[in-house]
Amino acid sequence: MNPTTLKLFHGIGRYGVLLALLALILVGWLRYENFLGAFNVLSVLRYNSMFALVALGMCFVIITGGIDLSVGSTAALGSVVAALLSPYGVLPGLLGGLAAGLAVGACNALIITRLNILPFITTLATMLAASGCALLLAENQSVSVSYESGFTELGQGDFLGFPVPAWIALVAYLVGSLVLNLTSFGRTVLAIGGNEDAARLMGLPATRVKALVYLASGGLAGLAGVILAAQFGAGQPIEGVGWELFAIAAVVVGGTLLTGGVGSVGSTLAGVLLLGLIFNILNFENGLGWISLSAYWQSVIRGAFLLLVVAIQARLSMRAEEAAS
Amino acid sequence: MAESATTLPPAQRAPRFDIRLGLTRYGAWIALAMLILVNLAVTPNFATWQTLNVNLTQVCTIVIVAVGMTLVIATGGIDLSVGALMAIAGALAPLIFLGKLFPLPHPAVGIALAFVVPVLVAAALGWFNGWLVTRLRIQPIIATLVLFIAGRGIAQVFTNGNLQVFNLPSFQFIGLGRVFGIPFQAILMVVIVAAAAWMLRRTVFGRQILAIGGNEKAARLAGIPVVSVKQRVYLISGLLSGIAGLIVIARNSAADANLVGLGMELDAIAAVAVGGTLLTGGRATVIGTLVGALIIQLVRYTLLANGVPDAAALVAKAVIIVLAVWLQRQSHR
Amino acid sequence: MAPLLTMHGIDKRFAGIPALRAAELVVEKGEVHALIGQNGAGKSTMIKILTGYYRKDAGEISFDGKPAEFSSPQDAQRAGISTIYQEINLVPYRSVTENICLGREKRRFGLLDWPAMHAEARALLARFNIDIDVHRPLMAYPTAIQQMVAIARAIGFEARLVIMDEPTSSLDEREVEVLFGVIRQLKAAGVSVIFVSHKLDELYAVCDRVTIMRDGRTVQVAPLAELSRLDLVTAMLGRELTQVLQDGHDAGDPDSEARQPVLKVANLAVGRKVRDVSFEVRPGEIVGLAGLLGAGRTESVRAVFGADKPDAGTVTFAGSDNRIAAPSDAIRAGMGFCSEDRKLEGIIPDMSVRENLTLALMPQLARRGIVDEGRSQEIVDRFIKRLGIRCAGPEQRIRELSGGNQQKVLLARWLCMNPKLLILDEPTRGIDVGAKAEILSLIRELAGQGLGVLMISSELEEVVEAASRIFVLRDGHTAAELKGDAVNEQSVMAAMAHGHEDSREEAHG
Amino acid sequence: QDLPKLKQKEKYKVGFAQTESNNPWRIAQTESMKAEAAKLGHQLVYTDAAGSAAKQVADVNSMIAQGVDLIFLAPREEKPLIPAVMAAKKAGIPVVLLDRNVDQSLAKAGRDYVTFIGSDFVDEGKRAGEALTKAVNGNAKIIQLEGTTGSSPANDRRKGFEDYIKAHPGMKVVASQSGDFARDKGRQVAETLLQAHPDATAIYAHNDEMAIGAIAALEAAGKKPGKDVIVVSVDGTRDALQAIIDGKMLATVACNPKFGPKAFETLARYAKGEKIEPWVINTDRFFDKSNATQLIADAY
Ligand SMILES: Nc1ncnc2c1ncn2[C@@H]1O[C@H](COP(=O)(O)OP(=O)(O)OP(=O)(O)O)[C@@H](O)[C@H]1O
Ligand SMILES: Nc1ncnc2c1ncn2[C@@H]1O[C@H](COP(=O)(O)OP(=O)(O)OP(=O)(O)O)[C@@H](O)[C@H]1O
Ligand SMILES: [Mg+2]
Ligand SMILES: [Mg+2]
Repeated sequence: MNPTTLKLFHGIGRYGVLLALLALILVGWLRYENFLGAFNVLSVLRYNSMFALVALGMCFVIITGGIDLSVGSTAALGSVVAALLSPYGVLPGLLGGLAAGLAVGACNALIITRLNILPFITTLATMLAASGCALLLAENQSVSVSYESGFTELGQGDFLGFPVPAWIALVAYLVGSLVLNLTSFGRTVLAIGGNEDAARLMGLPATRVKALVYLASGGLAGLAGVILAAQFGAGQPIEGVGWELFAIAAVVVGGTLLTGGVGSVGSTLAGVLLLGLIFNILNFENGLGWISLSAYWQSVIRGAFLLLVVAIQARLSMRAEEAAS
Repeated sequence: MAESATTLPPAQRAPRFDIRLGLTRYGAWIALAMLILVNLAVTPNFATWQTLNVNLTQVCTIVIVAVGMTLVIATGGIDLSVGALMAIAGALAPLIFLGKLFPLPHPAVGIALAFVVPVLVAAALGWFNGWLVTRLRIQPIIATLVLFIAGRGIAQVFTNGNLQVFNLPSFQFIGLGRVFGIPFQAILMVVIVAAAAWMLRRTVFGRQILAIGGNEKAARLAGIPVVSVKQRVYLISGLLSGIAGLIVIARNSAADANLVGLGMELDAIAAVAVGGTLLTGGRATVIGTLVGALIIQLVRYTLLANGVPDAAALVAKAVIIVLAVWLQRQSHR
Repeated sequence: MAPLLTMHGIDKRFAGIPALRAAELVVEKGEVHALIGQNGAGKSTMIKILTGYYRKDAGEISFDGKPAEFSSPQDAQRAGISTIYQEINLVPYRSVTENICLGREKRRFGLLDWPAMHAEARALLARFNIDIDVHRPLMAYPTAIQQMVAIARAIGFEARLVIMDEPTSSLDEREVEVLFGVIRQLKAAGVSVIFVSHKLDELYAVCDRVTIMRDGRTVQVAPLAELSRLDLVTAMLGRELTQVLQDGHDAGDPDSEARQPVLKVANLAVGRKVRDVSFEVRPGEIVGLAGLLGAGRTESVRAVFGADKPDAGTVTFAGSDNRIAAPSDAIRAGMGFCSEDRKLEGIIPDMSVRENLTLALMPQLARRGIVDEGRSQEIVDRFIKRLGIRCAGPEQRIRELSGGNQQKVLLARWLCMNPKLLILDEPTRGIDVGAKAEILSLIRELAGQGLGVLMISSELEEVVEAASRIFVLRDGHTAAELKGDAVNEQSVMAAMAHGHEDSREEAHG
Repeated sequence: QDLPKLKQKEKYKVGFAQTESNNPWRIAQTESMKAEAAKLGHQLVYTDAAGSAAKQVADVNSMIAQGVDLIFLAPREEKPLIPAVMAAKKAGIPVVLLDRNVDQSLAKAGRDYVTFIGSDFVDEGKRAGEALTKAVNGNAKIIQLEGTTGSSPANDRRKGFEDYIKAHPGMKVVASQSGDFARDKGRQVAETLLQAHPDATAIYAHNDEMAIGAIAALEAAGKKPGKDVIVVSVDGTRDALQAIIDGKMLATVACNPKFGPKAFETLARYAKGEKIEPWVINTDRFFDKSNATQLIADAY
């Protein structure tokens, strides 16, 4: 890529995803009744907060130039552990799910930094392993959470009229953004993605930071698992399929480069909302009754939409590149 | 000029055999050998022809897809759409030979077209992936994610999600036929592996693939037509996925757009990685991929035949993948 | 007084091949110590062992009187050793400030204090007379600036010892002078410096003592003043090499003036930097392209080679104006281009020397797409011999070669094609004196056989020595064309600084 | 709080939250719902959760937001769909469950949702066990091909079957592995298990697709399905019936996917104010040699 356009590209990435998001909201508002009603908005936020957490971890991982395919099954494992511990109260459930996520993250970190195995294959393996552990712990079934302990408030409750999971995600994004932009940890994350060898020669603690990033991704996935258990009242060992791809797509749509070194936390959130809204819009479209879309057409449309967004982004950045050089 | 060079003392070669080097080169083979030994010891009825037969036929589709994946990965890319392309090819073939798309003048024409058209369509979609990667410069994971999401949907739309059942031995030869008692699909697999391995080592195209994966900018400046090489590689991956799709439906006497090739991308990538190909590109071995796929297949067989519960099997599979890849990576610093 | 650093009996093998054998290095407090040797002698390896990037096989290191064993560059940095590595090792996507301040960020209330860091970056760069926008990503700046940023970063640490591994290979003379000023300041402040360079003049300008390495051994340690250039070279190469220092000013083929140009570039414009560049190269002629850093030389030749798209102008190659839209077109037409950044745009690190060498030749080596291994082997062997490429064998991975030897492989990549025109962007960057002489004489020899050569070099001396004609670029314009007696350092320097409108008229007349 | 009422109207806007549509059974179910809605002139809002219980809850929420009159929900799982049922109730929208129930300790028919229309997976497994036991006189070494690990039909069909054969000491499950409800996977798993357990005399598959795969595996291993090894399964697809007719399969317990008529009949009854029983049983059939030939035309 031409040097001078990097900022531009990045700006447009951020810009593009926001524009697409606004356009989608506008279409929804004009076309469907109750689309912007409080009920729909809040339930979309409540549901997508899980993906937002997972995507936040993915965002950091991708900025270091890595990838984490294990987030989906880590969330499933987290939900099972949280559900098993929920009878003991809110805190044990919360910490349990988090710990399960951190455990998977620690495995990833150790394998990647100590055994020097590429993140793609490492997390592919831990994806299988976490899913296996979830099924073993849950004995192949969904695990009920305790409704008495108040644990479900973490997923189903509201605080100041706003869903609790959405609050959690919001706080996580604020912290994430702060860490990336205003701490040396965040700067090191960016440096590792730009050129890991250089970062190491520059005397940065590259190994430690990389390990921490995978740990954080695991932890956030575990937290998403806690919300999953609380929101649906059950730990679900077979949930989480395809979450990793959703998260990767959201991060990329948000303008972060998969090659690492550049990225933004805020536009990742926009990416999550954008992709999340597509499902919602498709459901509303079905409700109009003009066309009753089969599930098959829905996936074709989702694929086409993803293509459209990334293609527009690619064109914009190419244009910017030409203009700048 | 020539004399001045002789002033440099000849560099010394490593005289002794380096164990770590050996591990790297033969890691996958060692893992495979160990698996076979373990099986001979614990798995009932392992040393039989039928076992070999079962494993060979089961591994074929993974190997065929993984060969294409190896080439894509060698250029520094990845192809998530292989499973979806298998489904498209698999859905298309019966539509053709059952005459649902267009009337057939003669059944033989239908069968011939059913071999050719789906594979070409898959290849064309592979080319489309390559187009997204090279022309629109979309990152490979995302570019192929598009067809990963939409591709199976397209196959389901063709068939409205319905199972297409058939019984057509001449078509099903590709999945069920035998030549001198050897399953035809296994022969096809060997031919594809041999051709790809030879291509990667001995042809200009093979070198170009590796050069692009090794350093794309340098490759371009050395006159390598990066765009067309990459497009061809994705096309090959699509084409091989198409063939694999046909094999799957042929051996099942049914095409199920919902399930053909489901999860194949991960199996193929795992086989490539376990086989010793560098996932970042630039270094690749097709024979390694074959060995990698055999390892994965054998792990699956071992766990199933010994009654390991599915959940535990997942964990075991993960451990074995990590171990196998770790064996490969010993030489790196 | 005890020395600041002692490295004693250092051994290091890579995959069984020795890179260092009982090497020694002693650096006193407050001295500038030169570390020299042929390409592949082990200088960079020695440095990387000191900073803990590689682990040594044997030997002792003591730093500041205490035994020292750094386990990572981070460790070494903490102990007060600040290093500029041979290949620029910074983070291209990140801003200049970040590249300078990473690892010792300024904080306020536990969070990063950006204004203070920008100010610090600006202040450090000001010591080098550099005034740039520190917010922009590093990759937006030319190699020279990046190199200066790397240096600024290194001296920004409160270091006791600053190591510079070929810091000047991508700097021009003005900048080198600035750097020397800073080195003298460091010395005055009691900081020791290890200085690696292949340019002997530079050593005499700043260094106090010298350690000479050959084949992984330390062969001589002495005050620099006691050694002549000839002594240095003899110790480095292990033999007398009279012809190296014997500057012949015979540039190419004397009849070339009469021939039709093989390359004619008129009014070329590319991007923002190159606005109006014209030059030509005749067969058998070595043409130099001179200019200050950032004058647009690289951009011009990249466009000629089809690597970038020109906005305006005509490029006529070999008489036809077949459009050259991509490097593959240019190569097919008989052009070769050795780019200035060998790590990013030259080598394919994981491929063998053989594969790297024959990369561009491959289509020709092949019959119906199948590579002819026999012929490729033969060509590779020939060029390894001819250029004196030091490697364990043609199958060694090129990333394991020393920088200079990598450069030779890249040169061979183009030479083996028998091109009509060879474009060399900084061809001798990082190459030792012996090899440089060999490469230059090889280029001359080839020019004598009718090859046209277009050479960019930041070393004026080298251009003047090799070229029979020089085009001087300034701010994206062709500022002057010099030939015959006008080819001398004074006139080139004058043209670079002020332009030379008359000669320019002449060029187009 | 009471069950929400449904006004009597000519045409309704009805939601149908399907679980997934990746197998013939689900497709037949969806088709039946769509056809019936079209016949009666109702507007059907259809969503597909693609196998995710969480997404199904979100789907139900989007139906609530669109203000449908009633929701037919085919719950992906017993427990995680409770929040969807409760949200609909809170929004005043009655819910009718199809083909799977929700956890009875958390939600009750007649209080939280109108009713459950469907069959009983556990019972299906039990009936398959019964048929097999009878056919082999209580003596068999059985290979079980399970559905997708962790999915409720797999768990229930396994439970029903294993509970039943517990009473028959001659009936032994020698191997039990997942074939993911898929023909290809079922075939591969059967091939492997037959290698490891060549003495197996019966195969119980959790659905017909895997059973058909197992039959192919048997034939490839040189065994005669229906003679050397007896095959039973669940579903009642056309292919399975054909296999029964061909003598390759013993029986299949039908699980009828055609929910449309019953579902909309229940809607009409509820709108009229009738009291609905908590479990509207959708009759399952049982196919074996005796009736397969007559009924194959009806199969999906
Ligand atoms: N990572 C490596 N793997 C294998 N061999 C290596 C590696 N790094 C260096 N070498 C070998 O060690 C020897 C010393 O290399 P080094 O880079 O230290 O030379 P140098 O003196 O810095 O040369 P230059 O002047 O060209 O930079 C060379 O023969 C080189 O091929
Ligand atoms: N399209 C491009 N792709 C990659 N790198 C480029 C491109 N255009 C320019 N560059 C790099 O940007 C840098 C800017 O060039 P620079 O300012 O050094 O000009 P120059 O006149 O070539 O100077 P010099 O050759 O003396 O370094 C160069 O290092 C060049 O290699
Ligand atoms: Mg060096
Ligand atoms: Mg340049």
